[in-house]
Amino acid sequence: MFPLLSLITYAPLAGVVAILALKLFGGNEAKSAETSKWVALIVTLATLALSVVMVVEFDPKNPGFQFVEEAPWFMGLSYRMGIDGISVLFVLLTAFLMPICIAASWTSIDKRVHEYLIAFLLLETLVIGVFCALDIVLFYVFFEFGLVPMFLIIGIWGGQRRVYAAFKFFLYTLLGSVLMLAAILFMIGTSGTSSIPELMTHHFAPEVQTWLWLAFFASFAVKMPMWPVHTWLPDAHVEAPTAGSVILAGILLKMGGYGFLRFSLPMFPNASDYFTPLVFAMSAIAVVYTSLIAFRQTDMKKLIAYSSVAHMGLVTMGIFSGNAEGEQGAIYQMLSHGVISGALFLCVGVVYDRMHTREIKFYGGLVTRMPMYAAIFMLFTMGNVGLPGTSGFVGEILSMVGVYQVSTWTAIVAASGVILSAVYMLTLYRGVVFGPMTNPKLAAIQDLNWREVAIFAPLIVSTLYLGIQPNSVFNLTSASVDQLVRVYQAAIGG
Amino acid sequence: MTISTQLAYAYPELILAVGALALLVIGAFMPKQTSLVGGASVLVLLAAAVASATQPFGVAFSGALVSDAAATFSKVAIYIASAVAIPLGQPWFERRGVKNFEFPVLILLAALGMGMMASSGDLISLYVGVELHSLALYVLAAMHRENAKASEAGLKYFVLGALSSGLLLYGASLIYGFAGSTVFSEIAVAAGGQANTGLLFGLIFLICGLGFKVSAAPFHMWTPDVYEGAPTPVVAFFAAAPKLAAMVLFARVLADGFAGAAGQWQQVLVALALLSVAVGAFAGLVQKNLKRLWAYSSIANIGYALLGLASGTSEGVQAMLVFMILYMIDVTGFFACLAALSRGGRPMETMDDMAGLIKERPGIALAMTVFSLSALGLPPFSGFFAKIFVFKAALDAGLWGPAVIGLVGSVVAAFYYLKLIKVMWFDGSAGATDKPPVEAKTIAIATALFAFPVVIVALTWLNPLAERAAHAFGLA
Amino acid sequence: MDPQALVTIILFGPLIGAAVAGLFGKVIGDKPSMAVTTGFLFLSAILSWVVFSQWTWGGLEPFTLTYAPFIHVGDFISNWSFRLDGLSAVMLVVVTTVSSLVHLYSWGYMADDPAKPRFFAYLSLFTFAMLALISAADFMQLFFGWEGVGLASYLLIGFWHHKATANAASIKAFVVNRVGDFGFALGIMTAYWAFGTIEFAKLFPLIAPAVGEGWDFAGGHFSLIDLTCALLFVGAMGKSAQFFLHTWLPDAMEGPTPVSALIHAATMVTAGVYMVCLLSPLFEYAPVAKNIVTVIGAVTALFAATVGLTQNDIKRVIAYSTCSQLGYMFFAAGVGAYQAAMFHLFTHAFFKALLFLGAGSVIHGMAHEQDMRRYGALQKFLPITYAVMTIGTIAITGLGIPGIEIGFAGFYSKDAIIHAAYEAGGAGHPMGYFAFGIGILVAGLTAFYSWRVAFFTFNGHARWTPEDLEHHWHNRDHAHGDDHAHADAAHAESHSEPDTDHVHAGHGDHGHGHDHQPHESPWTMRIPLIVLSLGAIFAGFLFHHQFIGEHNADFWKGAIFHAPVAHEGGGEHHAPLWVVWAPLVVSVGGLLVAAYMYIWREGLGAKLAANQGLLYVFFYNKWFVDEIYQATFVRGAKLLGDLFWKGGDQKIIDGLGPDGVSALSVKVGKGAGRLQSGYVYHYAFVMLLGVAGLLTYALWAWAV
Amino acid sequence: MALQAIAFYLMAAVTLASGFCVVSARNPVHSVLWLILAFFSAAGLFVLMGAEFLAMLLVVVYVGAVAVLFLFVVMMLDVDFASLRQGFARYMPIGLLIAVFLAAEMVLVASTVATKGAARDAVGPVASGAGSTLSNAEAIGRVLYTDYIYFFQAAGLVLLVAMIGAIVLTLRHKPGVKRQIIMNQVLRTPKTGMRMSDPKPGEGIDA
Amino acid sequence: MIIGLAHYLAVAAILFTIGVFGIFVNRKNIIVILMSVELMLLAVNINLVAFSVYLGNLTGQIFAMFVLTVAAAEAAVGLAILVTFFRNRGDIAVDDASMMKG
Repeated sequence: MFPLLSLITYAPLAGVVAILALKLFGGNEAKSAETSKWVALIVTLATLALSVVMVVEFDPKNPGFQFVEEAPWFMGLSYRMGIDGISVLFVLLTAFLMPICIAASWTSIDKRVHEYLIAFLLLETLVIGVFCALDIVLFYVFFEFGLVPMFLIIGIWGGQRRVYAAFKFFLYTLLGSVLMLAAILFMIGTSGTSSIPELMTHHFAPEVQTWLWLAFFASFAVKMPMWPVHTWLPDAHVEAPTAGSVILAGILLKMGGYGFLRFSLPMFPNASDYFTPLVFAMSAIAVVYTSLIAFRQTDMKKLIAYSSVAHMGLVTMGIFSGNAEGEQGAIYQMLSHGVISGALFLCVGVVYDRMHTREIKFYGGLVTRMPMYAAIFMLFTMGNVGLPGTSGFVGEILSMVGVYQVSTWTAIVAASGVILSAVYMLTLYRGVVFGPMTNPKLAAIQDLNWREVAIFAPLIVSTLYLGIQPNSVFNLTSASVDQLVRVYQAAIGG
Repeated sequence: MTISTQLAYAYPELILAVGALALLVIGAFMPKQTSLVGGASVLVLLAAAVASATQPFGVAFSGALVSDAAATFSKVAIYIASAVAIPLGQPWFERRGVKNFEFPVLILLAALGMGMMASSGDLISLYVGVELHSLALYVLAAMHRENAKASEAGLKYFVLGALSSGLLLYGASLIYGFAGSTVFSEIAVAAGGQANTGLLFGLIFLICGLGFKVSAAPFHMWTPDVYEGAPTPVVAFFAAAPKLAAMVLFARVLADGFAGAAGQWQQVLVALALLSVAVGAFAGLVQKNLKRLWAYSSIANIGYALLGLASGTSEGVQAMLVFMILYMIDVTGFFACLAALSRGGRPMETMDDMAGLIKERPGIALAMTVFSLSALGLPPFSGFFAKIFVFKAALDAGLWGPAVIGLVGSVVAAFYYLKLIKVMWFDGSAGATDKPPVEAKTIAIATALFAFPVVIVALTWLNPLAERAAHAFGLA
Repeated sequence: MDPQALVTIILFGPLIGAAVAGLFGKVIGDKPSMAVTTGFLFLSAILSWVVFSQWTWGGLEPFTLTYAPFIHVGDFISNWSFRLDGLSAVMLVVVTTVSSLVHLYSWGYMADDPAKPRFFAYLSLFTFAMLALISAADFMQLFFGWEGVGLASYLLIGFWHHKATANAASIKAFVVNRVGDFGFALGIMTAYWAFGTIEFAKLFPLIAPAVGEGWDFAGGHFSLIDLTCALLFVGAMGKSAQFFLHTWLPDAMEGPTPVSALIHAATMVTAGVYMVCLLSPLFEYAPVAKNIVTVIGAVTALFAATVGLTQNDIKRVIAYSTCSQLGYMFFAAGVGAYQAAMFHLFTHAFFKALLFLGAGSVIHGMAHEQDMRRYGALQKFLPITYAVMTIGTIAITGLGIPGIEIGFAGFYSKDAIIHAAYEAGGAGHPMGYFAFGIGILVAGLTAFYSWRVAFFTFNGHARWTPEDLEHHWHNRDHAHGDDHAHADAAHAESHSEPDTDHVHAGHGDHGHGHDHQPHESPWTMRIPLIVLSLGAIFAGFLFHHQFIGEHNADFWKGAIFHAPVAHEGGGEHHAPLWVVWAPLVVSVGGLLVAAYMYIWREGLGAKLAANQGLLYVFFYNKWFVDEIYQATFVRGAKLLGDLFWKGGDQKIIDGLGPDGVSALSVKVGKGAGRLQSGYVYHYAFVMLLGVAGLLTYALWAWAV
Repeated sequence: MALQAIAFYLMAAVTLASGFCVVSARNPVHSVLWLILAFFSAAGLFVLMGAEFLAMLLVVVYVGAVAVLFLFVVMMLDVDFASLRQGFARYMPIGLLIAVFLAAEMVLVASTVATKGAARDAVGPVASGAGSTLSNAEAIGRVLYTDYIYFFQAAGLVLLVAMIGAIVLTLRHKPGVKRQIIMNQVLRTPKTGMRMSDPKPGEGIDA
Repeated sequence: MIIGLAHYLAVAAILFTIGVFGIFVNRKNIIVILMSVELMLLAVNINLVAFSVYLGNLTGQIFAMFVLTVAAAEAAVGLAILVTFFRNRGDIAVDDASMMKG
C-alpha cells in the first residue's frame, strides 16, 4: 500500500531539510531567507495538494480507518498511521492553514526567518502526525513534540511578555499531558496493545475508565482549553506572532477535541457518560465566563482568544452529548473555528503589521481607509458570531441541538453565549473599523495588498462554502461519527 | 574449576588491569607521551568492551564474579562511556596545563571497578568494586589540583563517599552475619523465608550506601557541589558510567540477593525515588550554574530509574537499564557541550553565559536543546522513551501513585530545562565564544544525534538486549 | 412560466443583484450597481405578483421546491428550499413590492451618498434574506433568513458607520435580535427534541397527537407544545420588537430612512408575525403560549402608542407606531385570528412604508432635519408628500365605514383584529377581552399620534427658517469625521442624518447655490410614494375577502391551521354593534384631539411637554426601559466581565494555578537550596537522617 | 569466662572511650593518638575473639602506617589548631540525639541475634576453631590466594589507585628547582660548553 | 556472664555511631572527619570478625582484611586530597569547604 499518510506527514520535513541547507550553505542571509519562504510555501502547498488527494481517495462510506500503514517498533509499539472520517478533516484543515500561515508571515517576520519557517514546517508534520497516528504512543509523540516548535514560535518571535506566555503554554499543557502519558502506559499495560483501533474495542473496567478518563481529560481539557484551565491561551495568543496565533487557534486547540473524540468517548464510554455533567458544567461556565471576559478586553487578540475559549466550550459539550448532532456539530465547530479564528487573527495581524499595536482604542474608522479589509473583517466577525450562512453557525447550532437533548440547562446557557458573542465581536469591530478615524497615525494606513487578499481569499471561500454546504463535510464524517455514536450508546446502554 | 577456566569469565577485567599497568609503566617512562597513553587507553577499553560482549556466561571465583547478559550489557556500556571520557577529558586538562598520563589510567581503573560492580555476585566484590572506582573518582574530581573548587569538590566527595562506604560496609557486615555468607545467591536463600530484621537492617544500610553512589535523595547532597566543582569532562564521566554500574549493582543485590524481601525494598526504593524526583525538580528551579542544574537533573533522573527498579519486576529492571543507557548518553552529551564552550578562556557554566548561544554556536546550542528536551522527557527524544519504559514498568507493577507523582515532578523540572532553552534561544547574545575544541564538539553532536533521531531506531535493538539482560536477574 | 422557475428567479434575483453591486460596485460604478439591484428587484416584484395572482385566482397549489441539502445529520434534516403556500405568497408580494419601491426611492434619497453600491447591495441582500426566511420549509432555513435579515438590518442601521449613534444602534439591534434568536433557537431545539424533525411538513402532523405531553423542567411541569411555542415566540418578540425586546427598533432609525421603511416597517419586523402564523399548527395547541402572545402583543401595542405620543423625532414616532401595530398583529395571532394578523401585516406594509418614505421625503426636503419641532407648514412646499402622508395617516388610523365595509387599508385589517379579540373574549379567552380593550384604546392613541405627525409637520406655522436650513447644509459640509457633535446621543437623535465624510463632492444640488427652501423630492422618490399610497388605499378593499373573508379557506389552502375547538378567525359577524363602531369612534376622537392640540390651539402640545408631567416624562422616556436595561444587563455584563477577568482569571485561576504554583515551586526550590549549605557536616547529617528514618521505618513496619 | 568478660568489658570500654576522644579532642594530634589507642584495644578484642592474624594486621597496618600517615599530615599541614573548635556545642544536642537514637536502634537489632540467632548453616571456608590444627593466619592464608584471589588482586589495584592518586594530587615539580642530571654533565662537550663571540666596542656580550 | 556475639555487635554499633557522630558534629577539622571514618571502618571490622567467629567461617575475617586494605588506600587518597585542598586554601577548617552551595 502506498504510504500516503506518511508522505503527507513528512512532506514538510523535506522543506525543513531544504531550508536548513539554505541556511547553512545559502550564502547571503537575506537572499536565502527569501528563497526559504518560497520553499516553505511550495512545500506546504504540496502537502495541501497531497491531502486533497487523500480526501478524494477517501471512501466516505467506510467508517473504519483507511490508508492504514503499519510497521513494528519496540516494546510492542508500532508505527501505525491511518485516518477515518473524523481525522481526515483535521488533516485537511492543517494542510489548508499552513500555506496561509507561511504567506501571512511573509513580511512580518524579519528576524531568524529560516528558523521560523523550520518551526512551522516541523509543526505541520507533528500536527498532521497527531491526526494520523493510530498508535497511542506515536500519537503522544506527535502530540507532545508539537509543544516545542510552538514554544519557540511564541518565545522567539512573540511580543513583550513572550517568555511568560511561552512558559505558561508549555508547562500548562505539559502538566496535562504527563497525566495522559501515565494513562496511556497503563492502558498499554492492561490491554497489551498500543493500537488505537484495538484499544477502541478493548473494554476497560468501569472503575479503571474513571481514572483513565480523568487523566486524558487533564490533557485535552488544557489543550482545548476548557475553563478553568484556559488562562494560558490568552497569554499565548497575545504574545504569539500572527501566524502562530492562527495555528494555535486553528489547529492546536483542535487536538484536544480530537482527543476527546478519539480516546475519551470510544475508549472510556462509561466514564465519559459518568463525567458528562462535569464537562457540561465546565463548558457552560466557559461559554458565559469567557464571553463576558472577552467583552471587557482592550487587546484585539486577547478578545479573540477568549472568544476561542467560549467557542471551544460549545465543542466540548457537543462532543459529550453523545449523539450524532452533537458530535457532528462539535467536529464542524472545530473545523469552522479553525478557519474563522485563524482568519480573525490574520485580520488583527494585518493592522498589527502596519501599526504595531493591538489596542482597540488605538484604532477606529479603518473602513474609510481600508474598505476591503473592513469587508473581510466583517465577514469573519459574522462567522465568529455564528451567523447562518457562515460556517460558524452550523457547528454551533448542531452542538447545541445535540446538547439540548441531553441537558437542557447546558444548552440554554450555551445559547446565551450566542448573544454574548455578538456583543463582544461587534464591539470589537466597531472599535476598530467603524467610527471616526480620530488617530492621526492611521491616516496613511494602506488597505490590503494583493498578498493579503490572496491569503484571505481561501478563508473567505471556505467560510462561506462551509456555511452553505455543510453537508459535503457531513458526507465525509457521517459514517465514522455514526459508528462512534452507535458504539458509545451501546456501551453506556443508552 | 581451575583458575584458567575462571579467568575466561574475567577477560574484560584482565584486559583492563593489564592494560592499566602497562600504560602506567609506559607513562612513567615516557611522561610526555600522554596522548599515546590516552589513545591506548581507549583501545584497551574498547577491547574490554568487545571482550565482555563476547565472554561466556557463568559464575567464577565462588560467585564473586558473575558473567551474564546483564553484566555484558552494562559492561559494554560502561566501557564505552569510559572510553568517551578519555578524549573528552585529556585535551581539556592539557589545555589547562595539567598534562598527565594518569588520567587515562585512572579512568581505566575506574572502569575496571565499575565492571566489577556490574558483574559482582558477592558482597566483597561489591565493596572492592565500589571502592576501586570511587577512589579513582575522588582523585579525578580533585585532579585539577590548582583549582580550589575542584579540590573542594574532591574533598566533599571523598568525605561523604567514605561515610557512605562506611554505611555500605556496615550493612554488608550485618548481611553477612545474618545470612552467613557474602554471596548473593546464598543470601537469597537466607532472605527467602521470613524476613529477618537484622538482614533487612543490613539491606537498608546497603541501600543507603548504594543510594549515595547513584546520588539518590537524601544521599544526593554531594552531587551538586561535586558536579559544580569537578572538571567538566570528569563530571561527564561521573554522571554516566558510575551511575549505571551502581544501578546494576543495585539490581543485582536486590534481585539476586533479596528477591524474597522484594516487598520491603520496593517501599524503600519508592521513597528514595520520589524524594529524588522532588529534590531534583524543586532544587533545580533556582540554579544558575548549569553543572549544578544538571546535578539536580541527574538526581531527578535517578529517581525515575529507581522507580523502574522499584517495580520489582524483570520489566522494571529492563526499563531501568534502558533508562540508564539513554540517560548516560544524554548526560555525557550535555557535559560535552559544556566542555566545548568557553568564552575568553573562561568556561561557560552559568545560565547567563548561555544567552543567545543559538546565534553564536548553533550546533552546540541545538545539541544542548536536544539534551534538555530529552532530560525533560519530551518525545521524540531519548529521554521520553527512557521515561515511558520506566513508568510503564512502574504502572504495570501497580505503582501508579508514585508514577503519577514522578510524572508531575517532571513537569516541575521542565521549568528549568525550558529556562535553559529560553536563555539560549530567546535572549540576546552574551558575546562571542571561543572556538570549541573539536573532540568535545564531536561528542556533543554525536550524542545529540543519538538522542534524536537515532534513538528511534536504536531502541529496536537496544530494548531486546536490555530485556535479555533483565532476564538474567531472577525476577518475574 | 413554471411557478417553480418563477419563485427561483424571485428568490435569487436580489442575491445576484447584491453580489454584483457589493463585490463589483467599485468597479462598475454607482449607476450600474443601482440599476442592476433595482432591476432585479423589480423583476422579482413583478414575478411575485404573477405568482400571487396565480395563487389567488389561478388555483396554484402549494409546493415545496428543494434546491440542495443544507444540514443532514441524523434526523436533523434541513434543505435549501422554497415553500410556496398562502403565507409565503402573501409575503412574497409584500417583500418584493416594498423592497423594489424602496430601491427606486433610494435613487433619489441616497443621491448624495458616496457609498451607493454598498447601500444597494445591502438592500438587495436584505431582500434575499427575507425571501429565504419566508420561503423556508424548515426551521434551519427559517433561521438562516431570520439572522440574515438581522445582519442586513445591522449593516443598514450602521450604514453611516462614522456616526457613533448609528454604530451603537446597529449593535443594539443585532444584540437584541440575538436575544430573541436565543429563544428562537431554543424553541427549534425543543421542537426537534420533542418531535425529532425540523421540517414543517413533517412536524405539523405530529403536533395533535402530542397534546398533553409534558416536560418537567426547573421544578415545574410544562406542556411541551406550550414551551416550544413560547420559546419560538421569544424569537418573534425580538424580530418584531415586542415589549421587552423592542428597544432596538426606535434606535434603528439611525439608519437611512429607506431602510426604516423597508426593514423596520414593512418586512423584517413582521417576520415574527409571519412565523407565528406559519406555526399556527403548533400555536393552536399551545393555549398558554397563545395567551403570552396575546398579552405581549397587547402590551406592546399600548406601550408603543403611549411612547409615540410624546416623541418629537418624526421617524421615531413612526417607529413606535410600527411597534404598536405589530402588537396588534400579535394579539390577533394570539387570539387565533391568524388571517387577520396576516392581513394587517399585508396592509400595514403598504401604509407604514408609505409613512416612512413620506417622512423620508420630508427629511430630504428639510436638509435631513428630523425634529418635528422644527417643521410646520410644509404642505405648500411638499404637496405630494403631504398628500401621500395624509393618505398613509388615514390608512393607519383605519378610517372606514363599518356598515358598508368601505375604507382605507387599515380599516379592514385593524377592525378585523379588534373584533377577533372581542370574539375570543366571548369564546372564553379572558385575554381576548384584555386585548380588545387595549385595541380600542390604542386605536385612539394611534389616531392621535399619527395625526399629530401630520399636523405638526404640514400644518400650523413654520418653525424653521431658511437660515436654519442653510446652517444645516453648512454643518453637513463641515461635519466630516467630527463625531463630537454626535457624541451626545440625545442631541444626535433629534438631529440630522449626516453623510459620510466624503460627501463634499456629492453636494452639487444642495451646495451653496441652494435656495434654502424645503423642496419636493425627485421623481424617483415620488413614484414609490404614489404607488404605495394606492396600496394604502386599496389593499384592504381588494383583498379582504381573500384574507379574512368568505374565501379565506381557499386562499390560505391550509397554510393557516385552526384547532378544531378554536373558533373561526376574522369576520365580524358575531360582534355587537358597539364593538363594530368603537374603533371608528375612538380614532375619530384621536383625530379631533390632535387637530385641537396642533392646529386649532397650536402650541398646546409644546406647553404640555414643557410641563413635564409625570405621565409625560414616563412616556417620553420610553417607560425607562432602556435605562433599566442599561443599569442591569449592560452594566451587569461589564461588571461580571471585569470580575471574571481580573478576579477569576487573574487572581484566582492564575494566582492559585500557574503563577501561584510556580511561585511556590521556586520557594520550595530555594528552601531546598538553603538545605544545600555547602557544609559537609550538613550533608552528612542529612544522609544520617535518611538512614535513621529508613531504619526507624524498617523497625516500625517490618519488625518480625 | 569471667576473665574473658572482664577483658572484653575493659577493652570495649577503652575502645569506645578512645573513639569518643578521637571525635572530641581539641587537638588533632591528640585525636590521632586516641585513634591509635582505639586500634590497639580493638586489636585486643580481635585477639579475644580468636582472630589473631587480623589483630596483628590492625596494629601493623593501621597503627604502623595509617595512623602515622595521619600524624604526618597533621604535622605537615601547619594548621592553627587554636582557632579551630568553635561552635561544636550548637549542633551537639540534636546530633547527639540522632546519634543515640541510631545507636539504640542498631544495638537493638544486634541484640536480636541473642534471641533469634544468626544463620548457623553458614557456608564458606571454615575458621579455625577448637579441634582444628590450623592457626588463624594459616587458615586465612590457605583461602586468600585461592578462593579469594580475585579480591586479592582487586585490592592490589585499589592500592595502586590510591598510590597513583596520592602522587597525582600531591607530587609537585617545583619550577625553580634545578636538578643534577649526571648524564647531561657527562655528555657535555666543549662545543656545547662554549661560544665564540666577537663583541664590538661598547656593546658587551649579551649572552 | 557469657560474652556473646551480641556484645561485640553492640560495641561495634556504638563505635560506628561515634564515627558517624564525629562526621556530622565536627565543625572545624577535616582530619578528624577522616579519623571518624576510620572509626566506622573499625566498627565494621569488629562486626565482621565477630560474625566470622560466631558463624565459624572465615569469610568475615577475609572481608575484614580487605576492609583494612581498602581503608588504608582510602586514607591515603583522602589525605592526598586534603593536602591539595590545603594547598589551595591554606586551611582545612570544615566551614571553609563551602564555596559551592545552593
